[in-house]
Amino acid sequence: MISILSVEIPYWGQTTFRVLGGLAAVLLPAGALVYIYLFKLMSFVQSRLGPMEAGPAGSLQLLAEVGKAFQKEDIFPRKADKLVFAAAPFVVLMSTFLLILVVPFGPDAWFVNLDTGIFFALAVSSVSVIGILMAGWASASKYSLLGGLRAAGQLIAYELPLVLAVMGVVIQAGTLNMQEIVYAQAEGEIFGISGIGNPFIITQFIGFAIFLIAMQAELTQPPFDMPVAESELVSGYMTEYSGIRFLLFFIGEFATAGVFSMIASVLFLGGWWVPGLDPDSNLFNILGPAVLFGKVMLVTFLIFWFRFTYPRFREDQLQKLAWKVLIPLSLVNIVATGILKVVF
Amino acid sequence: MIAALVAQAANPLTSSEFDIPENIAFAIIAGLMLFSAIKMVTTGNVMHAALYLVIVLAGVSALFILLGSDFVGATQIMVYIGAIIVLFLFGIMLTRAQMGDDDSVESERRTMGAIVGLLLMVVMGYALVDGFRNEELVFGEPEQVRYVVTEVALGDLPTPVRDAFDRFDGLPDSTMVELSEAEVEGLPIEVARRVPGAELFGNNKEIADSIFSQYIVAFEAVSVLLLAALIGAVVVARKE
Amino acid sequence: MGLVPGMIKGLGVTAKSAIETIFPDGPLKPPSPSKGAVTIQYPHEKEAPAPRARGVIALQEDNCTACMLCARECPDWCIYIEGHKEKAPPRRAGGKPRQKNKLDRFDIDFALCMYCGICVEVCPFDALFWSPEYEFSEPRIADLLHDKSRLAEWMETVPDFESYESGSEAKVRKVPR
Amino acid sequence: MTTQIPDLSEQEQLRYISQQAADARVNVEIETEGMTLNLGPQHPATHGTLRIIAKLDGEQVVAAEPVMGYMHRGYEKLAEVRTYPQVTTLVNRIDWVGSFANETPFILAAEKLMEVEAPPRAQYIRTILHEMSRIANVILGIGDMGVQVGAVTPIFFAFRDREYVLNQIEAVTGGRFHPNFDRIGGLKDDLPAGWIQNTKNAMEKVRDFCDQIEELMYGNEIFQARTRGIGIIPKDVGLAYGLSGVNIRGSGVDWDVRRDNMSPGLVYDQVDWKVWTHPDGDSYSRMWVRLQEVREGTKIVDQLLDQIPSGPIMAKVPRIIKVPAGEAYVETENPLGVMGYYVVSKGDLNPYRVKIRSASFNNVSITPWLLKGVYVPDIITILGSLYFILGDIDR
Repeated sequence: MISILSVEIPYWGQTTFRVLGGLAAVLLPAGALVYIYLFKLMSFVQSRLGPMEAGPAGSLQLLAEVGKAFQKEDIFPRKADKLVFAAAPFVVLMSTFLLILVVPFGPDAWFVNLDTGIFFALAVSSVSVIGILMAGWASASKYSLLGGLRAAGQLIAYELPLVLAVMGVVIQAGTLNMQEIVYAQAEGEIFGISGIGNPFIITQFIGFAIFLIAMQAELTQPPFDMPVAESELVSGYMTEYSGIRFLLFFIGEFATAGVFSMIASVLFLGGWWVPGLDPDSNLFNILGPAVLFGKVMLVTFLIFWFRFTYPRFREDQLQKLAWKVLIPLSLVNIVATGILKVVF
Repeated sequence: MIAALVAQAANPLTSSEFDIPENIAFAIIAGLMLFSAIKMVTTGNVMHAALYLVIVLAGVSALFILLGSDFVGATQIMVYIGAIIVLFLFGIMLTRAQMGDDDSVESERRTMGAIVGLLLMVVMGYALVDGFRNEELVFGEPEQVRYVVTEVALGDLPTPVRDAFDRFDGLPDSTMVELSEAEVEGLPIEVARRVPGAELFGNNKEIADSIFSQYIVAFEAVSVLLLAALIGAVVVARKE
Repeated sequence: MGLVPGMIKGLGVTAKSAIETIFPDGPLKPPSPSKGAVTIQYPHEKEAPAPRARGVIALQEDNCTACMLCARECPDWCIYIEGHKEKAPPRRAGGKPRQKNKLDRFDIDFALCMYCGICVEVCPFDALFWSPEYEFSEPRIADLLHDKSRLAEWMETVPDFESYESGSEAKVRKVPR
Repeated sequence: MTTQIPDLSEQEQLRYISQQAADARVNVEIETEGMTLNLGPQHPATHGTLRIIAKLDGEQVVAAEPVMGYMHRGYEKLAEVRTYPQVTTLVNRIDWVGSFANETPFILAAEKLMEVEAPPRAQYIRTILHEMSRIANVILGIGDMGVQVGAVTPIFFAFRDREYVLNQIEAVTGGRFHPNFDRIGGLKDDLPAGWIQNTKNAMEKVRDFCDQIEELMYGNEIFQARTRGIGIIPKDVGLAYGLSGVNIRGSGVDWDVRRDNMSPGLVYDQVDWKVWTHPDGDSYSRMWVRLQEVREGTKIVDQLLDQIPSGPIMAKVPRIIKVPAGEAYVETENPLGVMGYYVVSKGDLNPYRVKIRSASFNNVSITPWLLKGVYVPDIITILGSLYFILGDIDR
């Protein structure tokens, strides 16, 4: 029984708190990075200001967009498979909400502390493929179908480097538990130098790079945005969606970016912990989420920087990159990590 | 001295209370699974059938997690939903992605299917009954409690624990042993660091140990079989 | 040329562009993206088009003699002119009363207009001018038909003719006001 | 700054082509279901209302057919019922991003029939504006190629820097897109004060853009992977389909109407410039030649601005223009390729018949040959690298 300020909370209360917390943990970072990066930074790169009218410096633009999407007609194509078509965005979003479950925000701040945390996260991240395939098939549109197929092929291909990149961290930390991984980084030491801990980005830099690239592909962000390529497939599997369902896809895309960045931060950047502070101190239950958010913004900055700099790959080039470069590289990384782990 | 002896972990089935939320969850999941399973075999649309299968498999995974074995649950999602069903859907979309019902799905061998299903149920039911023959589901105080013992120096252990280790002959230095309440009495329980959540779930080490010790031959045999299947698929697909 | 250089350079280009937009005065000064951006926040500030810009056609009614040249030369016939003759008082005392073409109707349908400027060019009496004013959109397409009073209003916004670049032999004309 | 890239040898070109054929054969064996994909008439990659019917096998194109005419506006016929001065206002809507260049060949054809020649100052300004519309047009094409391969930023850079050029065109002609500035026998008006210096500044901005885009886009390995060795047009095939402009120069044909067949009335022979070619014939080489042409264009403009002679801008022509009976064909090197007007006059106020040879129509007609065997994403990059304007196809 969990208690907050020595008040016992019944089961349904806990559940409500967790659901609300999950919503906040998914949507707030998503909104923040859509505004800061997609709206503003991208505009600055392109010598313009971006949204300026809604709220101070356009900061309420996203709310306005949500309001707009709610007003719009929810269009179903005539030949669409209604039920599947309607359910697809929710399946995609569901995978995001399942992902947030295992992310730790502080020593005692977490939703569920699974022993197999990172394994669970990688497993549920593949659920979104189902949603995308559903959307692609149910839309009864060739562009959607092609987009769905491409998405599925891409997500399957990049699941592997993603998992293999994580393996290095798991070997080094000796656990699958996300919380334990944070502790392993906080209490670890690099080549005998202790005190500052060991964020795994230092020892697992190749793993981090591979994870970042695979993550970019999992999120279908440029240069891996073939499934939604708007110049050829006209948004791919999202082509036929409008209004609130399109918004769900849109939110899902950036919420997943946020949550994946959280996982990347936990795995490679030390999660909620800051070097030099005692990881067991109660301070981190308050400070932790903010620290994690800061690290998430760092990782997503990279994602978005790539997004507005690079053109996209062709589907076969993308597969080649996964199978011929990333997977061998990550296998080498695993072997090297294993050897080093045994030696030291 | 025992470096760390980590906290109590209760198997949900043997936990002290009759857990109401858990039972409600089980009922919902089981109902959904039954419904989807029936729909899966009766629907005329291949795509829908595959999607109903997703619900069934997700339900299985949810049940595993409900039972506290999150590793198997996650594996279920990763392997079945993340890979196999995706390949199903992939294949369906590549070959026969038409909308609406498909008559060719309606099979005349339904009775045969039903018989096979029934047979399967009988066999599995028998195996289940046989496996747990005389065991009863215990509510209330359990006799055996699971403890997770880590970083144990065997010499420092008190006798009952060492006995327990002997039962599992030559286990590695970090494992899980089952001790009775009486055996635990005299143990110096020292929790080095609280591992949150360990009290709910905590058996992937057990699975890993059993895979790589007890079932290593079977495990490797299955891997070789899969490799053979993979090569076979490549050979069949390439006609040249 | 490995895999890295070209892609890293690209990142540099975008980063530099963003920094130039956020810090137009240099990286140590306070950021002011609204200065660094090339765009203009339109309803709040207006861009001034070139004086020659063809925004809307203004009519100097006194100069018009309803000669119909503009209406005839218009490639899509969007100018409607009606006029009648009337006697004007003589220029000198005791002279014969002059005959003058009085303009009844001078409409330009800006929904049809191609903004080619032929009417302005062919007008022999300096009655039509281009104004760079561009804010005359209407919710109803019929309201884009500007009658002669509306066209005359635009006269205020007509800028003076620019002087020419050196080496030109063209004479700078004057806008009658 | 110019990146020199190693050329593909002829052998490699051939290998690419035979590879495509082999790929197509292999896929037939596996027997996946064919699919017809309609790219367009409303599609982001077709710059308007071009429709491409692509028969697909998986993601590979088995056959592609462009369907034109969704935006036909009948300018050839309209021109027959318009007087000569009115025609210029119509024709600059053909290739709407490089509009001044559309007027030039028509006016030159009319001048040829009337046997008048514009004064030198008018000729210089005409050439400058012609070259500036090329720059404005091609910049957009380069940025648009960025969109086609999925990069979001180049198009914004292109729009940003094209604006400087358009502002200068507007300052002298009054119209950003539809200048209607060329007149038979000269120009409508002279340059406003300060224009020369402002234009030089704009050209500097364009050169900066070229450097920027070269680093951002051309140097990017993904861009090169998407365009190099893709959509190769061999020399003879390109010539057989009547390709012109950059598209044929990108295949190594050293042919530029500005240099080889310059019609009187333009002064390209007064400046020092170079015709860029590239032997590869793939998408990348076409885009590369485009970029070099923009650079070369800024050089031409700069030189011409320094050389503008003083004098009148209008030759002596009657107030009401009647073109004597006869036929004339004039072609110029327009941003998209060779554009020619065949004007038949019966001595009236109107031309009796105008035949417009627009570059994009021929450039697009190679697509059935070119798109065979490529992947769906390559359709887009190939179309982007051919760079056509729909108005230039459906006149």
